[in-house]
Amino acid sequence: MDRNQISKWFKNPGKMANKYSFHVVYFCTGCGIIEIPPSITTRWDAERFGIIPVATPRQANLFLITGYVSTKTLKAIIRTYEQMPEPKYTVAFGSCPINGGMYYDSYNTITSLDKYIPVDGYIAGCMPRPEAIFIGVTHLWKLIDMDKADGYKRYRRDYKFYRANQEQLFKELGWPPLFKDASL
Amino acid sequence: MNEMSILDPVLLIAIPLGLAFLIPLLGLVSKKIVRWIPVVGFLFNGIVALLILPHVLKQPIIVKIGGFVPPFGINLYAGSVGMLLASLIAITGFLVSIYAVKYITKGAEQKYHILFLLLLTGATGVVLTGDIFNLFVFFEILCISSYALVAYLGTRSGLEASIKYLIQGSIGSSFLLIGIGLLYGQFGTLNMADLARQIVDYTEPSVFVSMVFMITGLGIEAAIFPLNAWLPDAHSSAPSSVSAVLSGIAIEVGLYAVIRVLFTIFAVSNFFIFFMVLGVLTVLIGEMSAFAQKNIKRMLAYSSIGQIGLIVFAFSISTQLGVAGGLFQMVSHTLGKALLFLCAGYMIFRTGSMEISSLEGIGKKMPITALCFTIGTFSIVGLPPFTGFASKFMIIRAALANGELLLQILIGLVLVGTIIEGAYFFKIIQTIYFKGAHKTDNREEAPVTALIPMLILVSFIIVIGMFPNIIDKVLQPAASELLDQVKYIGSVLG
Amino acid sequence: MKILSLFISPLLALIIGLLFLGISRKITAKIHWRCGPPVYQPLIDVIRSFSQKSISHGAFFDFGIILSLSSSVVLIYFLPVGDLYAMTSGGLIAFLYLMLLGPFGIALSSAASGNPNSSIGVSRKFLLALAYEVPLLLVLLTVMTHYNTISLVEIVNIQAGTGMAFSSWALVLPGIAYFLILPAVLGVRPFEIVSAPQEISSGPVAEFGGKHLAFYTLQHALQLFVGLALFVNIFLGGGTLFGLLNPIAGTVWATILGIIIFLVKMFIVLVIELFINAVYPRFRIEQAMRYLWKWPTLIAFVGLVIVAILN
Amino acid sequence: MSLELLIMFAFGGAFLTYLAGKISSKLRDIFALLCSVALVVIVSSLYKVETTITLYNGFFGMPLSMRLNPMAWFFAIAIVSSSALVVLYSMSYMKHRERTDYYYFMLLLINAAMLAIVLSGDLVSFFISWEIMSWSTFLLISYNRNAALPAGIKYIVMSLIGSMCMLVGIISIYTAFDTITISEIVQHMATATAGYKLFLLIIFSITFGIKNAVVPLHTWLPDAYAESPSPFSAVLSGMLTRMGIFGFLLIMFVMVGAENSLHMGRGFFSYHNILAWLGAITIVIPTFIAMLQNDAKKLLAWHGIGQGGYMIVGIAFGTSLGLAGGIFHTLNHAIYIILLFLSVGAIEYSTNGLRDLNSLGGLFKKMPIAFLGGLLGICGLIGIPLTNGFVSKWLIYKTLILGKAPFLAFATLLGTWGTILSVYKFLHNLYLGQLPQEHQNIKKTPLAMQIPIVILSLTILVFGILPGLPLKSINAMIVSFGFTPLTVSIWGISSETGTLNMINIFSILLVVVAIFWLIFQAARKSTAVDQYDNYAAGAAIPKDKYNYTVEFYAPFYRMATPYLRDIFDMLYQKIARFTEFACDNIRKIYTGYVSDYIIYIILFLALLISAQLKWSVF
Repeated sequence: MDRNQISKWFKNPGKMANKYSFHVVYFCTGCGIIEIPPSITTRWDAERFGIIPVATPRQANLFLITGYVSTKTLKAIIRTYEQMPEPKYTVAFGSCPINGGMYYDSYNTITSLDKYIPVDGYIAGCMPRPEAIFIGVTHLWKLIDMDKADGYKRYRRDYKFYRANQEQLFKELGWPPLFKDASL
Repeated sequence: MNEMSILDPVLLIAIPLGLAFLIPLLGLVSKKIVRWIPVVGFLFNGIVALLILPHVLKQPIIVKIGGFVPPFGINLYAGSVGMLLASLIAITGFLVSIYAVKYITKGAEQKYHILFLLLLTGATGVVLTGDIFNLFVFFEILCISSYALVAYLGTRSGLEASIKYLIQGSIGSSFLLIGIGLLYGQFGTLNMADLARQIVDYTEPSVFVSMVFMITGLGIEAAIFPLNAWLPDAHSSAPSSVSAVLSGIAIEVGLYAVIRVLFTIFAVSNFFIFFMVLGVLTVLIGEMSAFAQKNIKRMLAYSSIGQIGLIVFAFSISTQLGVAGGLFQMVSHTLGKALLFLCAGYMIFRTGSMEISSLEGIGKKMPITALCFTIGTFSIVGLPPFTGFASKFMIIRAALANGELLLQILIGLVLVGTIIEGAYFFKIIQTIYFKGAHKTDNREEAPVTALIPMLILVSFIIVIGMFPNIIDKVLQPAASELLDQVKYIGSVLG
Repeated sequence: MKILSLFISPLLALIIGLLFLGISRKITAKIHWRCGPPVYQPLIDVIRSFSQKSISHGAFFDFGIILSLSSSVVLIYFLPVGDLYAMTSGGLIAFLYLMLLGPFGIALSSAASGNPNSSIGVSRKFLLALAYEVPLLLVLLTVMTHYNTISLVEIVNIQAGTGMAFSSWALVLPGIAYFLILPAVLGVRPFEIVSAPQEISSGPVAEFGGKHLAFYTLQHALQLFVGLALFVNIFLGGGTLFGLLNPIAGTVWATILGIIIFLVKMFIVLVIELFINAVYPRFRIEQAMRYLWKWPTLIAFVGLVIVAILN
Repeated sequence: MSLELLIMFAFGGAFLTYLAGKISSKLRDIFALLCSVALVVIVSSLYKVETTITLYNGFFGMPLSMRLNPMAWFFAIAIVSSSALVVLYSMSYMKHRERTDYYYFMLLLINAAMLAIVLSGDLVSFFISWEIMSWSTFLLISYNRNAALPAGIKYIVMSLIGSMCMLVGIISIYTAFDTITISEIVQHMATATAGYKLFLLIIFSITFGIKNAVVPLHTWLPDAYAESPSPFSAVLSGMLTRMGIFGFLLIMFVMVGAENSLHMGRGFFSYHNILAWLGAITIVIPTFIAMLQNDAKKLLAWHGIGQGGYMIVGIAFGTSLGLAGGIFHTLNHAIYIILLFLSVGAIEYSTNGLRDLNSLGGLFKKMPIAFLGGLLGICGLIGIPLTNGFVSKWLIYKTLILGKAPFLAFATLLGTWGTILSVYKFLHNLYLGQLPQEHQNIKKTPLAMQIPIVILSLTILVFGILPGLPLKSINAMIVSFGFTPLTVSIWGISSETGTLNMINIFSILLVVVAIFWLIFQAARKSTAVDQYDNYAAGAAIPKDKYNYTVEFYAPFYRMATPYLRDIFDMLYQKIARFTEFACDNIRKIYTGYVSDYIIYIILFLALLISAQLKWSVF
């Protein structure tokens, strides 16, 4: 750690800790999940960056959506995202969450994830290699440093927009709105 | 002796007997009066008996009928035992006859009252007489009137029970008569004191045989196992007021006769171990049979067998304490069982069935009767602070006083019997109070004439149970009278 | 010393506990042929958790976890770390009971969250506790009976004279038994049944996030510290170097040296435990119970019988 | 205040309450409460008074007397105060039930009888009060009908067996020493042989063992506790069952005397050691059986048995430390088990009689006071430090460990760990977890039910933090038994072999909790969410189905259920069935045919005569 780092630590320990301790909820929606085990085990060892998988969204601060998102899974994704404590970051993995990828014309796959939840970063590719995850993570570090990884803030700000999109898709969501006083 | 003329024990026999024969005459005048005649008679008897009682504690009163001196004349021996039981009979008779005023409304009322009076006359006679043949006569009065009363309701079961009772009772009577005959043939006297004086060795076969005959004969009425088979039928088929008297008085009197014969006439000692075992057997068999009953009156009847067993056991200890305990148990059984039968009578009357299961919810319908019944069961089981406890306490004390192993084992078995008894009585209590509908709209309490005797019995049970010293004062002289043959002979024959 | 230790002990325990957590992650990684996180990673995790916004299922959800952490800190006061201890009241029995309060607080807190995964986790925690308490109680009773005292400090002091408990052959078997159940006491693999992330989503802590999670992590660190320190105290003679420290006894340096020796002993035990837990998969709860009730219990029981006969 | 007045007040109050109920139920409630509060006042005014009075000589000339000494006072105050709380609680709980007059009458009668037991100065009045207590308890156990009826019969039959044993014991004492006054018996006891003392100990132990539910004699308890009305279950478990402990103290340390009863037999096979081991078994097995229960009250009932074991172990071990522990545990147990039953009762009240652990849950938000009671109650039951149960258990453990009885200590400790499991299940399944929808709008706990719960909760804490308060009066008791007193201070025990300072632990825990609470508050504020915002792998949670209560310790059940059966209960059931069978067959002696009967008569006669003529038996 250089001096710069240490001063950053003292200035905003929460932000720094968030950077170096990504507790990840892997949302194993598609083929992308195949790339996750190598990344967290011996070969690439994500733990050296402080990245470890956790089991519940309550403990996580990074949400990794690995692959295409069907309508049915989207509901779970929204729920999981809403249950994560702030600050929280979303990274979509692979092409599918960006624009539907090879499922661009599927009747039950959504084409762009960020209509429903805010996405802080995309790791493009079909499939991206595990290395790409680490590149993505270092990018996310930079974004956090610059306060640009503000998905959760956008979600709070534009909650009505997201909720409207969600309800348009699902009609009945099964849980009450997360923010009651959100303005469009 | 002007004072004594009112307090003449003869009156105890004469008044009910006279009233019994007066009833048909009075019945011509008014039917209502008839019902009250036994009440009046036994009220008088009760007062007289209780007035005499303190006198006899110190010195027994010997009434020489016709002025003939015993052993030549017939005499009444109003000792403490006799008067204790006579007052008990009078009081119970009084209470039961109050009960019967409203209870006995169907059938030949007059005859009921006559027989009732006769039954208790016989009972009083048995406990007061000093003459063995006289005892037989009174005994027959008692038995015959009870055969008739058992059949009073005229139902099929009543008649059947009555016939059974009659057959066994007659066998008993004949045995008794044979025994008395044998004795008379041998010793030429019928006076008990005189007999007692002459019988030196009861092991002599002729004496022994007559004793056995007498015991068997009396034992049938006393309901000692295995001679008690008539009892469940008879007691359960009779009207409840009669059952109360049969259970409360008749078998007690029978037992008294057995004890009197054993203690006073034959003065046996090594016979008692046999009786002890018999008593315990009676307890166990009575209680165990009662346990399986579904008919409340049969259950009470079997419980009477158990109680008789306990009394037999107590007497057979044949110590001052044991005999006193036995007498006390007699008293508490009379009070308790009479109470139970009286209560059961109206419960059955209201529900129209003798099945225990039909008593469900009766605690709501007839709260006071049910409460009295509960107290009666507690007393019979021997729970403090009721009489049953005090008497049982005394018996256990007597059993443990000697330190004999046999007695200790037997008392253990008796207590097992008590536990069984507790189990079935408590089941009935649960049925009465805690089964059936939660709410009943109509309270159908027993009439006042029934409640009064019940409540009086309850108060006796509680008062004697809490202050057993009251009755202990009578029990101790009574026990010593039974045990002290020499004194008996001396006081009669001078 | 007592007043001082009131402040030092919990800090020391927290730091060492977190450090040990980090070290164990590092060593496990090394055994797995990985690089592993920096040793201060748990600290970062705690800070991150604190910085995050948590959710609360009511006052009781909060209270339970506070109680859990606080009672663990109180527990530290009872533990002699070298010469450093604040309380002796109640002795080892009170200590055993206070050890209960930590899991109990978490149990209350997590059950208040209304998550069945938490409930399952708690159920497993208590079952596991029952399973390892049987041998643990036997072991502790053996020690208490052997030294005829219920005071933890006295046990340590007696050992200070004789080296360590293992030098008394009667305590060898209990020591082995304790060592066998130590992973279960610490709640690490192969006894990681309680939190089992893959099965029941971290079990009791399924609903914990933010500061709740931070508190839980701290509590976990303290539990690790307590588990190791208890073993060191009871069987390895606490903060003494087998009776060799006597010359400088009484000075501050002796105390500091004692603490260091104590920590070194703890570290050695930890590393040995890590070799076990890094290579084993997780037991199922029945397997764990069967194992704990079989060999460790048997050994501990034999130990207790021996000690009971000797006395 | 004299003792006659006290006892007349107790019994008379019961009767008058019943009569008052005939006038108006409100009057009765107030009267019952006044009576029980007045009893508390009277008994507490008798603190440190030692008197003996003779009631009357009416019972066969035996003087029935009453005496007040530290032991009697200790139990008396516990009885009357628990009774007052329970009466207060009943005012709301029993409001809409049938036969409330009867209920109050029996409740007060039982309390009067218990009071009479502890105050009785001789064995006969002891027995009379004991029996009044037994049958009135039977009447109240049966109160709930249906399942309560067999429970009542079971209770009364076992109780009768016990009473009969005691009666035999009492009468044998009377026969041997010619006195029933306890103080005189004590003097005569010196002359008795060791065998006789052992006989007394055993025969009384059966009685008191049945009442205190020591393991082979415990089978009446679970049903009786579970089926009685909850406030009465509280009395039953809190004080009534512990009359057995009073009895054990009376026979072991007063009548036979400590120096005799603790040296009866040799080595392992000595009376007190076997009793202690029975106590240990009583702790372990019922506590584990409790884990299998799905009925809240039955679970508590099994714990009632188990906790009784601690008291037995404590007093049977017979050192002043253990004795103090056992007696103190009696008091503590009374406090927390009453609290727990009242807490369950509050749930029963609110949910119309539900106490099934599988169908409740999440009630802590709806019934905070009852939950508080439940929580502190189970903490006391486990013996979590700072609750009263800890101190007494600590005393017992310490006695056992320092008394070189590690295996007994192991049994007691193991019992505690079993306790944790089952009571946590109790708390979790009733109060924690998800609240079912049907209980979203349950009845509120009335004030009259909350007050006793709060008072008892506070008592648990106060006695846990300042155990010296009750220990002082316990000290007086054990001194009267001839033991050396403990060095008790207000906060605990100070002795040469390890001190216990609860206020120390309390203050440190308080400070630490305060610090962490501040830290907790200083960190980012958390969002309050409801129970439906819960992790369910991303799904919206299925209402009413998202709860883990059934088979809470499933793996353990699978392992242990075959071994955790109440074999004694089965044995007794078998005996009872056999007895019934025997009774049914004995009855058949009376065949109903006169010919048979006549044969009986003739046989009887023939047997007698031939036996005499042939062998001259008589």
